[in-house]
Amino acid sequence: MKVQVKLFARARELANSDVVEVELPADGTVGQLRAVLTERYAALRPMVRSLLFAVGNEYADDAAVIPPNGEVACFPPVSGG
Amino acid sequence: MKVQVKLFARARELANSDVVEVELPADGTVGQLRAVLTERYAALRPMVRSLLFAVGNEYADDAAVIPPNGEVACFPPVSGG
Amino acid sequence: MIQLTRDEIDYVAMTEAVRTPQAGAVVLFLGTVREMTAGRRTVALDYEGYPEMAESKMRELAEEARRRWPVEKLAIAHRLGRLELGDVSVAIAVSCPHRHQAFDAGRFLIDTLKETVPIWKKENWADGTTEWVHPGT
Amino acid sequence: MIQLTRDEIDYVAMTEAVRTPQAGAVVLFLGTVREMTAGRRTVALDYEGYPEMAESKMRELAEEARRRWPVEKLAIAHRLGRLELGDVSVAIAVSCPHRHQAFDAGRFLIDTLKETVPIWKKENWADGTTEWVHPGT
Repeated sequence: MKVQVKLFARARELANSDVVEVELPADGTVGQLRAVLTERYAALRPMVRSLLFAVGNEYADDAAVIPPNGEVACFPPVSGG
Repeated sequence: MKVQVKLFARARELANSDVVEVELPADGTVGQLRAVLTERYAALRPMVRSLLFAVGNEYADDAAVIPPNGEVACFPPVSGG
Repeated sequence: MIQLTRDEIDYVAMTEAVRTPQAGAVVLFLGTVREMTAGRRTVALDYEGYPEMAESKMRELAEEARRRWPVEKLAIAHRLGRLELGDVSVAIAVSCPHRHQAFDAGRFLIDTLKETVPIWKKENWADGTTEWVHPGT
Repeated sequence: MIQLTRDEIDYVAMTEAVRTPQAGAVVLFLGTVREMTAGRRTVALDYEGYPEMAESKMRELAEEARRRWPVEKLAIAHRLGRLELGDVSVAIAVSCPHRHQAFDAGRFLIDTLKETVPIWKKENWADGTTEWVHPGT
Protein backbone atom coordinates (compact mmCIF):
# COMPACT_ATOMS: atom_id res chain seq x y z
CA MET A 1 0.00 0.00 0.00
CA LYS A 2 1.01 3.60 -0.50
CA VAL A 3 1.40 5.67 2.69
CA GLN A 4 1.61 9.45 2.78
CA VAL A 5 3.87 10.53 5.66
CA LYS A 6 3.84 14.09 6.96
CA LEU A 7 7.24 15.27 8.18
CA PHE A 8 7.89 18.05 10.66
CA ALA A 9 10.69 20.21 12.05
CA ARG A 10 14.22 18.90 11.55
CA ALA A 11 12.92 15.71 9.93
CA ARG A 12 11.09 17.83 7.34
CA GLU A 13 14.20 19.91 6.71
CA LEU A 14 16.53 16.90 6.44
CA ALA A 15 14.21 15.15 3.97
CA ASN A 16 13.62 18.46 2.25
CA SER A 17 9.92 17.68 2.00
CA ASP A 18 6.87 18.13 4.20
CA VAL A 19 5.16 15.02 2.94
CA VAL A 20 6.60 11.86 1.37
CA GLU A 21 4.92 8.83 -0.12
CA VAL A 22 6.33 5.38 0.65
CA GLU A 23 5.29 1.89 -0.39
CA LEU A 24 4.63 -0.54 2.46
CA PRO A 25 3.18 -4.08 2.50
CA ALA A 26 -0.44 -4.39 3.68
CA ASP A 27 -0.39 -4.48 7.50
CA GLY A 28 2.97 -2.71 7.40
CA THR A 29 4.14 -1.43 10.76
CA VAL A 30 5.63 1.78 12.06
CA GLY A 31 8.92 -0.10 12.44
CA GLN A 32 8.91 -0.95 8.73
CA LEU A 33 8.07 2.66 7.89
CA ARG A 34 10.99 3.84 10.05
CA ALA A 35 13.34 1.53 8.12
CA VAL A 36 12.02 2.55 4.70
CA LEU A 37 12.22 6.26 5.49
CA THR A 38 15.78 6.17 6.79
CA GLU A 39 16.84 3.96 3.91
CA ARG A 40 15.52 6.49 1.41
CA TYR A 41 16.69 9.63 3.29
CA ALA A 42 20.26 9.17 4.41
CA ALA A 43 20.08 12.51 6.22
CA LEU A 44 17.54 11.05 8.64
CA ARG A 45 19.77 8.16 9.68
CA PRO A 46 21.59 9.91 12.56
CA MET A 47 18.23 10.52 14.26
CA VAL A 48 16.60 7.23 13.29
CA ARG A 49 16.02 5.98 16.86
CA SER A 50 14.64 9.26 18.13
CA LEU A 51 12.11 9.78 15.33
CA LEU A 52 8.54 9.63 16.62
CA PHE A 53 5.55 8.43 14.63
CA ALA A 54 1.87 9.20 14.87
CA VAL A 55 -1.01 7.34 13.26
CA GLY A 56 -4.42 8.99 13.30
CA ASN A 57 -3.11 11.75 15.61
CA GLU A 58 -1.92 9.25 18.24
CA TYR A 59 1.65 8.33 19.06
CA ALA A 60 2.42 4.87 17.63
CA ASP A 61 5.32 2.54 18.48
CA ASP A 62 7.25 0.30 16.08
CA ALA A 63 4.80 -2.58 16.53
CA ALA A 64 1.79 -0.50 15.52
CA VAL A 65 0.17 -1.55 12.26
CA ILE A 66 -0.52 1.26 9.80
CA PRO A 67 -4.11 1.14 8.54
CA PRO A 68 -4.87 1.85 4.87
CA ASN A 69 -5.56 5.57 4.39
CA GLY A 70 -4.44 6.30 7.95
CA GLU A 71 -2.94 9.73 8.60
CA VAL A 72 0.72 9.13 9.35
CA ALA A 73 3.33 11.58 10.61
CA CYS A 74 7.00 11.41 11.51
CA PHE A 75 8.87 13.94 13.63
CA PRO A 76 11.68 14.42 16.16
CA PRO A 77 11.05 14.91 19.91
CA VAL A 78 8.71 17.82 20.60
CA SER A 79 9.81 21.15 22.06
CA GLY A 80 6.74 23.35 22.32
CA GLY A 81 5.93 25.60 25.25
CA MET B 1 3.27 55.48 79.74
CA LYS B 2 0.26 55.92 77.50
CA VAL B 3 0.03 53.55 74.56
CA GLN B 4 -2.28 54.02 71.56
CA VAL B 5 -3.42 50.66 70.29
CA LYS B 6 -4.94 50.27 66.83
CA LEU B 7 -7.62 47.59 66.63
CA PHE B 8 -8.73 45.74 63.51
CA ALA B 9 -11.47 43.43 62.22
CA ARG B 10 -13.47 41.59 64.87
CA ALA B 11 -11.32 43.03 67.68
CA ARG B 12 -12.20 46.52 66.47
CA GLU B 13 -15.89 45.66 66.29
CA LEU B 14 -15.96 43.99 69.73
CA ALA B 15 -14.20 46.95 71.35
CA ASN B 16 -16.35 49.29 69.28
CA SER B 17 -13.29 51.45 68.60
CA ASP B 18 -10.52 51.52 66.03
CA VAL B 19 -7.97 52.92 68.45
CA VAL B 20 -7.80 52.78 72.24
CA GLU B 21 -5.41 54.37 74.70
CA VAL B 22 -4.17 52.31 77.63
CA GLU B 23 -1.82 53.10 80.50
CA LEU B 24 1.15 50.75 80.88
CA PRO B 25 4.24 50.88 83.12
CA ALA B 26 7.49 51.94 81.40
CA ASP B 27 8.97 48.83 79.77
CA GLY B 28 5.49 47.35 79.71
CA THR B 29 5.18 44.21 77.59
CA VAL B 30 2.77 42.93 75.00
CA GLY B 31 1.59 40.40 77.61
CA GLN B 32 0.68 43.22 80.00
CA LEU B 33 -1.11 45.03 77.17
CA ARG B 34 -3.07 41.87 76.36
CA ALA B 35 -4.19 41.65 80.00
CA VAL B 36 -5.13 45.31 80.26
CA LEU B 37 -7.11 45.25 77.01
CA THR B 38 -9.11 42.16 77.87
CA GLU B 39 -9.76 43.47 81.36
CA ARG B 40 -11.19 46.68 79.96
CA TYR B 41 -13.10 45.09 77.06
CA ALA B 42 -15.03 42.07 78.29
CA ALA B 43 -16.11 41.34 74.73
CA LEU B 44 -12.49 40.57 73.79
CA ARG B 45 -12.05 37.92 76.50
CA PRO B 46 -13.28 34.91 74.49
CA MET B 47 -10.54 35.59 71.90
CA VAL B 48 -7.85 36.69 74.37
CA ARG B 49 -5.33 33.95 73.48
CA SER B 50 -5.73 34.30 69.74
CA LEU B 51 -5.25 38.07 69.61
CA LEU B 52 -2.09 39.04 67.76
CA PHE B 53 0.00 42.12 68.46
CA ALA B 54 2.32 44.17 66.31
CA VAL B 55 4.86 46.75 67.42
CA GLY B 56 6.37 48.96 64.75
CA ASN B 57 4.73 46.85 62.00
CA GLU B 58 6.32 43.63 63.27
CA TYR B 59 4.59 40.78 65.02
CA ALA B 60 5.46 40.85 68.75
CA ASP B 61 5.01 38.09 71.33
CA ASP B 62 3.97 38.50 74.95
CA ALA B 63 7.58 38.98 76.12
CA ALA B 64 8.19 41.92 73.77
CA VAL B 65 8.71 45.27 75.47
CA ILE B 66 6.67 48.13 74.07
CA PRO B 67 8.86 51.17 73.36
CA PRO B 68 7.60 54.67 74.18
CA ASN B 69 5.80 56.11 71.16
CA GLY B 70 5.91 52.77 69.38
CA GLU B 71 3.11 52.02 66.93
CA VAL B 72 1.07 49.23 68.48
CA ALA B 73 -1.75 47.20 66.95
CA CYS B 74 -3.95 44.34 68.09
CA PHE B 75 -5.94 42.06 65.82
CA PRO B 76 -7.28 38.51 65.35
CA PRO B 77 -5.69 35.96 62.99
CA VAL B 78 -5.39 37.26 59.46
CA SER B 79 -7.52 36.08 56.53
CA GLY B 80 -6.46 38.03 53.47
CA GLY B 81 -6.02 36.59 50.03
CA MET C 1 5.42 46.75 42.67
CA ILE C 2 3.42 46.38 45.88
CA GLN C 3 -0.06 47.80 46.09
CA LEU C 4 -2.99 47.99 48.49
CA THR C 5 -5.98 49.48 46.73
CA ARG C 6 -9.69 50.06 47.13
CA ASP C 7 -10.09 50.05 43.32
CA GLU C 8 -10.27 47.16 40.89
CA ILE C 9 -6.89 45.41 40.62
CA ASP C 10 -5.33 45.94 37.19
CA TYR C 11 -3.85 42.46 36.81
CA VAL C 12 -3.12 43.07 33.12
CA ALA C 13 -0.80 45.97 33.95
CA MET C 14 0.85 43.79 36.60
CA THR C 15 1.37 40.93 34.14
CA GLU C 16 2.77 43.24 31.48
CA ALA C 17 5.05 44.80 34.10
CA VAL C 18 6.71 41.47 34.94
CA ARG C 19 7.23 40.32 31.32
CA THR C 20 10.84 40.55 30.23
CA PRO C 21 13.13 38.80 27.72
CA GLN C 22 15.20 37.62 30.70
CA ALA C 23 12.27 35.44 31.81
CA GLY C 24 10.86 32.42 30.02
CA ALA C 25 7.96 32.05 32.44
CA VAL C 26 5.30 34.27 33.96
CA VAL C 27 2.86 33.01 36.59
CA LEU C 28 -0.14 35.13 37.54
CA PHE C 29 -2.32 34.15 40.48
CA LEU C 30 -5.71 35.74 41.05
CA GLY C 31 -7.77 35.19 44.18
CA THR C 32 -11.43 35.75 43.33
CA VAL C 33 -14.54 35.97 45.49
CA ARG C 34 -16.12 32.51 45.50
CA GLU C 35 -19.86 32.15 45.98
CA MET C 36 -19.92 28.90 48.01
CA THR C 37 -17.81 28.23 51.12
CA ALA C 38 -18.41 24.97 53.00
CA GLY C 39 -21.94 24.84 51.66
CA ARG C 40 -22.87 28.44 52.54
CA ARG C 41 -23.64 31.11 49.98
CA THR C 42 -21.79 34.44 50.08
CA VAL C 43 -23.08 37.62 48.51
CA ALA C 44 -20.05 39.84 49.20
CA LEU C 45 -16.82 40.10 51.17
CA ASP C 46 -15.53 43.10 53.09
CA TYR C 47 -11.74 43.29 53.27
CA GLU C 48 -10.08 45.36 55.98
CA GLY C 49 -6.34 45.94 56.25
CA TYR C 50 -3.71 47.50 58.47
CA PRO C 51 -2.18 49.39 55.57
CA GLU C 52 1.31 50.35 56.85
CA MET C 53 2.05 46.89 58.22
CA ALA C 54 0.39 45.11 55.29
CA GLU C 55 2.58 46.96 52.80
CA SER C 56 5.65 46.31 54.94
CA LYS C 57 4.85 42.58 55.10
CA MET C 58 4.18 42.42 51.36
CA ARG C 59 7.58 44.01 50.71
CA GLU C 60 9.19 41.43 53.03
CA LEU C 61 7.46 38.63 51.10
CA ALA C 62 8.80 40.01 47.85
CA GLU C 63 12.33 40.14 49.27
CA GLU C 64 12.07 36.58 50.59
CA ALA C 65 10.86 35.31 47.21
CA ARG C 66 13.81 37.04 45.54
CA ARG C 67 16.20 35.36 47.99
CA ARG C 68 14.75 31.92 47.32
CA TRP C 69 14.16 31.99 43.55
CA PRO C 70 15.76 33.78 40.58
CA VAL C 71 12.87 36.21 40.30
CA GLU C 72 13.21 38.69 37.45
CA LYS C 73 10.20 40.83 38.36
CA LEU C 74 7.21 40.56 40.62
CA ALA C 75 4.08 42.44 41.51
CA ILE C 76 1.65 41.98 44.41
CA ALA C 77 -1.68 43.76 44.84
CA HIS C 78 -4.44 43.29 47.41
CA ARG C 79 -7.79 44.97 47.32
CA LEU C 80 -9.65 46.36 50.36
CA GLY C 81 -13.31 47.29 50.82
CA ARG C 82 -16.49 45.66 49.52
CA LEU C 83 -15.98 42.94 46.89
CA GLU C 84 -18.74 41.25 44.93
CA LEU C 85 -18.81 37.65 43.66
CA GLY C 86 -16.04 36.98 41.14
CA ASP C 87 -14.10 40.14 41.95
CA VAL C 88 -10.31 39.85 42.22
CA SER C 89 -9.20 40.28 45.85
CA VAL C 90 -5.50 39.57 45.36
CA ALA C 91 -3.15 39.31 42.39
CA ILE C 92 0.44 38.06 42.29
CA ALA C 93 2.53 38.18 39.12
CA VAL C 94 6.05 36.78 39.00
CA SER C 95 8.54 36.13 36.22
CA CYS C 96 11.56 33.79 36.34
CA PRO C 97 13.90 32.23 33.79
CA HIS C 98 12.19 28.81 34.09
CA ARG C 99 8.62 27.76 34.75
CA HIS C 100 9.02 25.72 37.93
CA GLN C 101 10.74 28.65 39.60
CA ALA C 102 7.82 30.91 38.70
CA PHE C 103 5.22 28.40 39.91
CA ASP C 104 7.09 27.83 43.19
CA ALA C 105 7.64 31.54 43.81
CA GLY C 106 4.00 32.36 43.02
CA ARG C 107 2.70 29.68 45.33
CA PHE C 108 5.05 30.76 48.11
CA LEU C 109 3.91 34.37 47.74
CA ILE C 110 0.18 33.67 48.01
CA ASP C 111 0.58 31.01 50.73
CA THR C 112 2.72 33.29 52.88
CA LEU C 113 0.63 36.39 52.17
CA LYS C 114 -2.38 34.58 53.57
CA GLU C 115 -0.46 33.68 56.73
CA THR C 116 1.35 36.90 57.53
CA VAL C 117 -0.14 39.99 55.88
CA PRO C 118 -2.56 41.82 58.22
CA ILE C 119 -5.71 41.80 56.12
CA TRP C 120 -9.05 40.34 57.20
CA LYS C 121 -12.22 39.42 55.40
CA LYS C 122 -15.79 39.47 56.60
CA GLU C 123 -18.33 37.17 54.97
CA ASN C 124 -21.69 38.66 54.06
CA TRP C 125 -23.76 35.48 53.88
CA ALA C 126 -26.85 35.19 51.71
CA ASP C 127 -28.96 34.72 54.86
CA GLY C 128 -28.16 38.30 55.89
CA THR C 129 -25.67 37.46 58.65
CA THR C 130 -22.02 38.57 58.65
CA GLU C 131 -18.97 36.79 60.00
CA TRP C 132 -15.31 37.73 60.31
CA VAL C 133 -12.96 35.04 59.07
CA HIS C 134 -10.36 34.56 61.80
CA PRO C 135 -8.72 31.15 61.37
CA GLY C 136 -8.28 29.23 64.60
CA THR C 137 -10.65 31.33 66.69
CA MET D 1 -11.01 26.81 24.88
CA ILE D 2 -8.10 25.32 22.93
CA GLN D 3 -6.31 27.40 20.35
CA LEU D 4 -3.36 27.19 17.97
CA THR D 5 -2.71 30.57 16.43
CA ARG D 6 -0.22 32.48 14.36
CA ASP D 7 -1.41 35.75 15.96
CA GLU D 8 -0.57 37.26 19.32
CA ILE D 9 -2.13 35.23 22.15
CA ASP D 10 -4.88 37.18 23.91
CA TYR D 11 -4.13 36.00 27.43
CA VAL D 12 -6.41 38.63 28.91
CA ALA D 13 -9.43 37.19 27.11
CA MET D 14 -8.35 33.73 28.28
CA THR D 15 -8.05 34.87 31.90
CA GLU D 16 -11.42 36.62 31.81
CA ALA D 17 -12.95 33.51 30.24
CA VAL D 18 -11.92 31.29 33.17
CA ARG D 19 -13.03 33.66 35.94
CA THR D 20 -16.22 32.51 37.65
CA PRO D 21 -17.84 32.89 41.09
CA GLN D 22 -17.50 29.11 41.46
CA ALA D 23 -13.70 29.51 41.58
CA GLY D 24 -11.64 31.17 44.27
CA ALA D 25 -8.40 30.84 42.32
CA VAL D 26 -7.18 31.55 38.81
CA VAL D 27 -3.66 30.62 37.68
CA LEU D 28 -2.33 31.95 34.39
CA PHE D 29 0.94 30.65 32.99
CA LEU D 30 2.72 32.43 30.15
CA GLY D 31 5.72 31.01 28.34
CA THR D 32 7.73 33.88 26.88
CA VAL D 33 10.69 33.98 24.52
CA ARG D 34 13.81 34.23 26.67
CA GLU D 35 16.92 35.90 25.30
CA MET D 36 19.59 33.72 26.93
CA THR D 37 19.66 29.91 26.85
CA ALA D 38 22.67 28.15 28.37
CA GLY D 39 24.78 31.22 27.74
CA ARG D 40 23.76 31.69 24.10
CA ARG D 41 21.79 34.69 22.83
CA THR D 42 18.60 34.15 20.84
CA VAL D 43 17.10 36.75 18.52
CA ALA D 44 13.92 34.87 17.59
CA LEU D 45 12.20 31.49 17.72
CA ASP D 46 10.28 29.77 14.94
CA TYR D 47 7.50 27.50 16.15
CA GLU D 48 6.17 24.77 13.90
CA GLY D 49 3.23 22.51 14.74
CA TYR D 50 1.30 19.53 13.49
CA PRO D 51 -2.01 21.32 13.89
CA GLU D 52 -4.59 18.51 13.88
CA MET D 53 -2.64 16.34 16.30
CA ALA D 54 -1.55 19.28 18.45
CA GLU D 55 -5.14 20.37 18.96
CA SER D 56 -6.18 16.80 19.67
CA LYS D 57 -3.40 16.42 22.28
CA MET D 58 -4.28 19.76 23.86
CA ARG D 59 -7.91 18.63 24.21
CA GLU D 60 -6.70 15.39 25.83
CA LEU D 61 -4.59 17.39 28.28
CA ALA D 62 -7.62 19.49 29.20
CA GLU D 63 -9.70 16.36 29.80
CA GLU D 64 -6.96 14.80 31.93
CA ALA D 65 -6.67 17.97 34.05
CA ARG D 66 -10.45 17.93 34.55
CA ARG D 67 -10.25 14.31 35.70
CA ARG D 68 -7.51 15.05 38.20
CA TRP D 69 -8.57 18.40 39.65
CA PRO D 70 -11.89 20.19 40.20
CA VAL D 71 -11.29 22.52 37.28
CA GLU D 72 -14.06 25.07 36.75
CA LYS D 73 -12.77 26.45 33.46
CA LEU D 74 -9.55 26.29 31.47
CA ALA D 75 -8.02 27.71 28.34
CA ILE D 76 -4.88 26.69 26.44
CA ALA D 77 -3.32 28.57 23.54
CA HIS D 78 -0.06 28.01 21.67
CA ARG D 79 1.37 30.31 19.06
CA LEU D 80 3.10 29.20 15.85
CA GLY D 81 5.39 31.08 13.49
CA ARG D 82 8.13 33.66 14.15
CA LEU D 83 8.30 34.95 17.74
CA GLU D 84 10.49 37.79 18.94
CA LEU D 85 12.13 38.18 22.37
CA GLY D 86 9.53 38.49 25.12
CA ASP D 87 6.63 37.30 22.97
CA VAL D 88 4.16 34.88 24.54
CA SER D 89 4.50 31.43 22.96
CA VAL D 90 2.04 29.57 25.17
CA ALA D 91 -0.67 30.55 27.65
CA ILE D 92 -2.60 28.36 30.07
CA ALA D 93 -5.39 29.71 32.26
CA VAL D 94 -7.19 27.56 34.79
CA SER D 95 -9.70 28.24 37.55
CA CYS D 96 -10.49 25.99 40.53
CA PRO D 97 -12.29 26.40 43.85
CA HIS D 98 -8.99 26.50 45.79
CA ARG D 99 -5.55 27.81 44.95
CA HIS D 100 -3.43 24.67 45.27
CA GLN D 101 -5.71 22.90 42.82
CA ALA D 102 -5.25 25.71 40.31
CA PHE D 103 -1.45 25.75 40.75
CA ASP D 104 -1.22 21.95 40.41
CA ALA D 105 -3.50 21.84 37.37
CA GLY D 106 -1.63 24.70 35.68
CA ARG D 107 1.75 23.09 36.26
CA PHE D 108 0.49 19.72 35.03
CA LEU D 109 -0.89 21.33 31.87
CA ILE D 110 2.31 23.12 30.87
CA ASP D 111 4.60 20.23 31.90
CA THR D 112 2.56 17.71 29.91
CA LEU D 113 2.05 20.03 26.94
CA LYS D 114 5.81 20.30 26.61
CA GLU D 115 6.15 16.51 26.60
CA THR D 116 3.30 15.44 24.36
CA VAL D 117 1.98 18.17 22.06
CA PRO D 118 3.61 18.02 18.59
CA ILE D 119 5.08 21.50 18.36
CA TRP D 120 8.76 22.28 17.75
CA LYS D 121 10.88 25.36 18.09
CA LYS D 122 13.90 26.44 16.13
CA GLU D 123 16.42 28.77 17.73
CA ASN D 124 17.66 31.71 15.67
CA TRP D 125 20.90 32.44 17.51
CA ALA D 126 22.46 35.88 17.55
CA ASP D 127 25.50 34.48 15.66
CA GLY D 128 23.27 33.84 12.63
CA THR D 129 22.99 30.08 13.00
CA THR D 130 19.73 28.21 13.52
CA GLU D 131 19.05 25.05 15.50
CA TRP D 132 15.98 22.88 16.01
CA VAL D 133 15.34 22.05 19.65
CA HIS D 134 14.76 18.29 19.80
CA PRO D 135 15.37 17.06 23.35
CA GLY D 136 17.40 13.89 23.57
CA THR D 137 18.75 13.97 20.04
